[in-house]
Amino acid sequence: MPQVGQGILKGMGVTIRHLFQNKITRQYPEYKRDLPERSRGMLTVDMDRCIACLQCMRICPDHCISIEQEKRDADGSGKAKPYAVGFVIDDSRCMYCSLCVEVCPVNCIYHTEEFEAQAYNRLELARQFGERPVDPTIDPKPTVKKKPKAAKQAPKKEATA
Amino acid sequence: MLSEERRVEQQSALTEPAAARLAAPDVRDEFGLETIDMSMGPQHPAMHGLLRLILELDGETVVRCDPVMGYLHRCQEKIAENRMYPAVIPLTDRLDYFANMHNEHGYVLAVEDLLDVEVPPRAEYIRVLMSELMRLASHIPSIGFLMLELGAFTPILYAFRERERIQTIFEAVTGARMMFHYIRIGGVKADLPPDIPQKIWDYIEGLESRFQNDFVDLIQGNEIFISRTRGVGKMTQEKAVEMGLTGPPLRCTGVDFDLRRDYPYSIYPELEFDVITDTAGDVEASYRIRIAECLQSIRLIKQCLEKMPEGAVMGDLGRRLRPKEGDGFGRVESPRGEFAVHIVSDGSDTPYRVHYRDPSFCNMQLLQEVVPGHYLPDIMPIMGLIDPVSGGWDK
Amino acid sequence: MQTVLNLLEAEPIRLFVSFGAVLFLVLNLAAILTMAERKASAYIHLRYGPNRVGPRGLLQPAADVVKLFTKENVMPGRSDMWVFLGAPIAMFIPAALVWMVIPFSPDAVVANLNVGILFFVAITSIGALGVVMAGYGSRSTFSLLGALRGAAQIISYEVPLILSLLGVIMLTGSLSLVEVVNAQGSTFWTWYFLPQLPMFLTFYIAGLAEVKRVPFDLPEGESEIVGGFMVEYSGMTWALIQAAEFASMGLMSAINVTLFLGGWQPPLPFLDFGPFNWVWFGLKTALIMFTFQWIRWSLPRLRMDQLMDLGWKVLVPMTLVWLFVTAGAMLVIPGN
Amino acid sequence: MAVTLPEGNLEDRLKGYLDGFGNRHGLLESEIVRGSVRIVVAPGDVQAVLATAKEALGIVHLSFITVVDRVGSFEITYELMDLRGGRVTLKTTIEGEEPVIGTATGIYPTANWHEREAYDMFGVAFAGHPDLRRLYMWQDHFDHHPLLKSFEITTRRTFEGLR
Repeated sequence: MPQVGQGILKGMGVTIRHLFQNKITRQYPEYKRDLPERSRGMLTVDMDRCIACLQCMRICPDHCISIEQEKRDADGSGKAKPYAVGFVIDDSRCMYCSLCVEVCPVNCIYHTEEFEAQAYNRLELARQFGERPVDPTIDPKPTVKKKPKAAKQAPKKEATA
Repeated sequence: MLSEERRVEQQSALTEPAAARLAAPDVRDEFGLETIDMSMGPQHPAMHGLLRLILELDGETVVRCDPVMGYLHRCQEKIAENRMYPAVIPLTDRLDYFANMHNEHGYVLAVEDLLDVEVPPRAEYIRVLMSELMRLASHIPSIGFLMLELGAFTPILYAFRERERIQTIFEAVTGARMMFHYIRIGGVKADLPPDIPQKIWDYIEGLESRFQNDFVDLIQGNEIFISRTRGVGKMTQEKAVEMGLTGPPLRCTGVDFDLRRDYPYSIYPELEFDVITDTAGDVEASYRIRIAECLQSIRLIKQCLEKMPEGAVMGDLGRRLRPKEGDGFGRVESPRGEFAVHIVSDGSDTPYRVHYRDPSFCNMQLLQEVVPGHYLPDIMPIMGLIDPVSGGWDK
Repeated sequence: MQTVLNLLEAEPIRLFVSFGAVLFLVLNLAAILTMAERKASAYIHLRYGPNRVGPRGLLQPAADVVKLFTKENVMPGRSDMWVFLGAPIAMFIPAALVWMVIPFSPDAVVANLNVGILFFVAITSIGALGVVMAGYGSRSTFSLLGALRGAAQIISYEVPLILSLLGVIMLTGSLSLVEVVNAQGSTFWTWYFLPQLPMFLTFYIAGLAEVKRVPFDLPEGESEIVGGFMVEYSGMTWALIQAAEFASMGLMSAINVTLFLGGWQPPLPFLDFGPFNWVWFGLKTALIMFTFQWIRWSLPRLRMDQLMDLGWKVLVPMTLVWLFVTAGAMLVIPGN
Repeated sequence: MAVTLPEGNLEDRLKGYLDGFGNRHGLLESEIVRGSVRIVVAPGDVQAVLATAKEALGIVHLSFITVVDRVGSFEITYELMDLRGGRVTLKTTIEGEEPVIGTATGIYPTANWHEREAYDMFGVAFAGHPDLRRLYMWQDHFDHHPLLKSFEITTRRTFEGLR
């Protein structure tokens, strides 16, 4: 019988001790923590370096990057090379997995420390980088899958999931 | 695709017992009293994620419990069929969002099983280090959730304070707080930052005493906690094995099974740790197991930090992954049990079929079996025993 | 000036004015206690709590009231409208009414009934009616279960609550709360919580159960029945239920103080503040209310069967035994 | 009461499993690859082989059931574990667009939800299953089985109505 209540009192001792401890809350909008070096924020593109290789567009699991490409002699070498006239990153779809950053051969797409994206319309979250805007609602061509045994006779079904 | 007539035929023929039960008239006892039907969830505030339980109550006693799932179903397996092998890893993060590292590890092990790639030892150590930190970050809040379900609000906030600190470490290492995308095919994304081992060490040193002060003292001897959990959700070893349980729900009945020891992967054979078992098989036992496993994780993290070799963290891979045809299996001990991945490859750069075996999904079958006969408030501690995660069972 | 005071002394006017004052106090108490609850919980959780409205967040209750007044009062379809809307009133009025007999200081008592304790017991029981009305009127399974639990719990815990009062009544020989306080004397060792310790603990626990606080908040039980009887309420009706809960919590603390902790009496004779002795009453009540909150943020919740076990198998026998002990002691020890 | 788990050398145990299956049933293929027994049987034999595994050989744990749509046929994989290092991969192939196979719930009760999931995602019917309802998808008004290869997903952007 003397043990009854001991555990409860011990637990209440824990809570009363915490009552007088220092608070650990950080008041967010006033106080901003230093982000670590590797922190993955919103993406940005250095269009001067982009060679329009479309690697990032292909690897992106969410198809959030759309690039409009055309052949143009941009550096004056007299040879027409691929050039990204339109480049859109749709932040409403991006999941910050950093695959595009790793795959880029010229390191022109990279993460910033910016992470507070907000808009009243999802279309506003699509950020344009090129000289010509790209429609973010049109899907970039998904990666073509080579199916060895692919035989699609069944009618097309609409995805719901 | 089944034809319409065939589907109807199947459903009527194969689900006869279920249909008969559903069509049965309301049963009244000798006083002419009916049972109450109640739908708990999916927007129930205390439910773990999006789960709906169709309950039949006789007063406060549960007569029937029928879980309905699919409210968070994203068809991850179908999406994975259309992604290249490396691009599936960030999606596995979204499966069991309290054990992201384990999901990545399991998937990566399955791909490496197909590829026969050599993983550098330093990368293996970092993987285990991160997995064990993740286990801490999952077990501590799950203790808090159990207390939240019993009506005590305070432990969950102490638990999330600890999780927050672990997440800060993860952020410095991987760049993200929850969706890490850190463990890669053939190694890990990047080496640890130079100051991180010391930070982890400092954190772990402080954690042991905080663990005793904040959780064990607050919860362990509490009479109300004991009376609410002892004997609740009681199951036998046979039942647990039959229902295919793994992880703490299996170990709390006394079955000595841990994938880290019995199906060794990564560098676990080189490390020392104990597999914790308990014989009671109730909610309190699972709580004790989680507490003890946290201490084992601390032990493993210390060993990893001490033994960590130098060297590269990424194996040699081709630019485009095209594994050979066949089956690849990967299984890891996630905080909830056995997380297994089965990949069927057809030789192209996307998987032909990916199947996830999630511990939350399999352990949840227990609900149908164990809940009937308990009181309504006991459902929540039993959920705390299983500790399912919505992203896990719904894939 | 004197005429005004004399006018206030005149009987019907005094009653109305003092009743208005008490009602004002009760409504404010609800707001203050909401704030105190949030701050206490935040500090236990290592948070700051509300700290945006006013200095250190002290104007938060005002903002809450404005919000609650402007919110739409949503009524579930096919609910029983009069029962649904009457329930908060049926819960609030008893809680506010009993404050009438609480002696704040020797003179500051609205109605010095000679059956004050009986009045308290009778009126608090009506609160169960409000719970049942709320649960029945909402037409929801969760509410109904909450109401059934609430009714069972409140009625069961009336028994140990009343039994634990009997010891005090026997020692005092009076049912008047003013008499009870006067009998306790102005030294803290003569207060009744020492000779009547088991009764005090029983009264405290049963009081917790009566006002539906953790660990006895089964009628609300937010982890299984999501708020129980008040799950369908919103806006001002919800605010009224909350006010009733906090008023009855304050009331239970005040009764605790009056019966066992010496009411307005100072703990030691030289701390007697004369007409300002209500400060002692306020301090003691605040202390008891804080322990209520402290318990709430430390303990999990009991289950229905365990709750009944505690009430009928532990508290009732304990009070009965102590009743006989008290009676025997009164026979043996002369002069009491 | 207590569940006994197998002991002893893993290699010997795997060989024992292989022989145990081979002596009792007609196996289409059988081999030991990377620490696991891999056997292929005809769809009609699956229940018998699973019963052998559970009762005669003491392999207590059914890890998962994977169905693979091979366009025209379905490949079903049962992954069994003895909880002490031994793994058995049991494979079978059902021809046809409307596959039916015997249920494993009588032998391994945990197969209940795995089979419901397979039924939901592929339309594979498990004869004798006690409660074969859809697990994830809607019970009514949804006649598709999403993981079939004939079910195409279109990665259409979800901006309709916003423009």
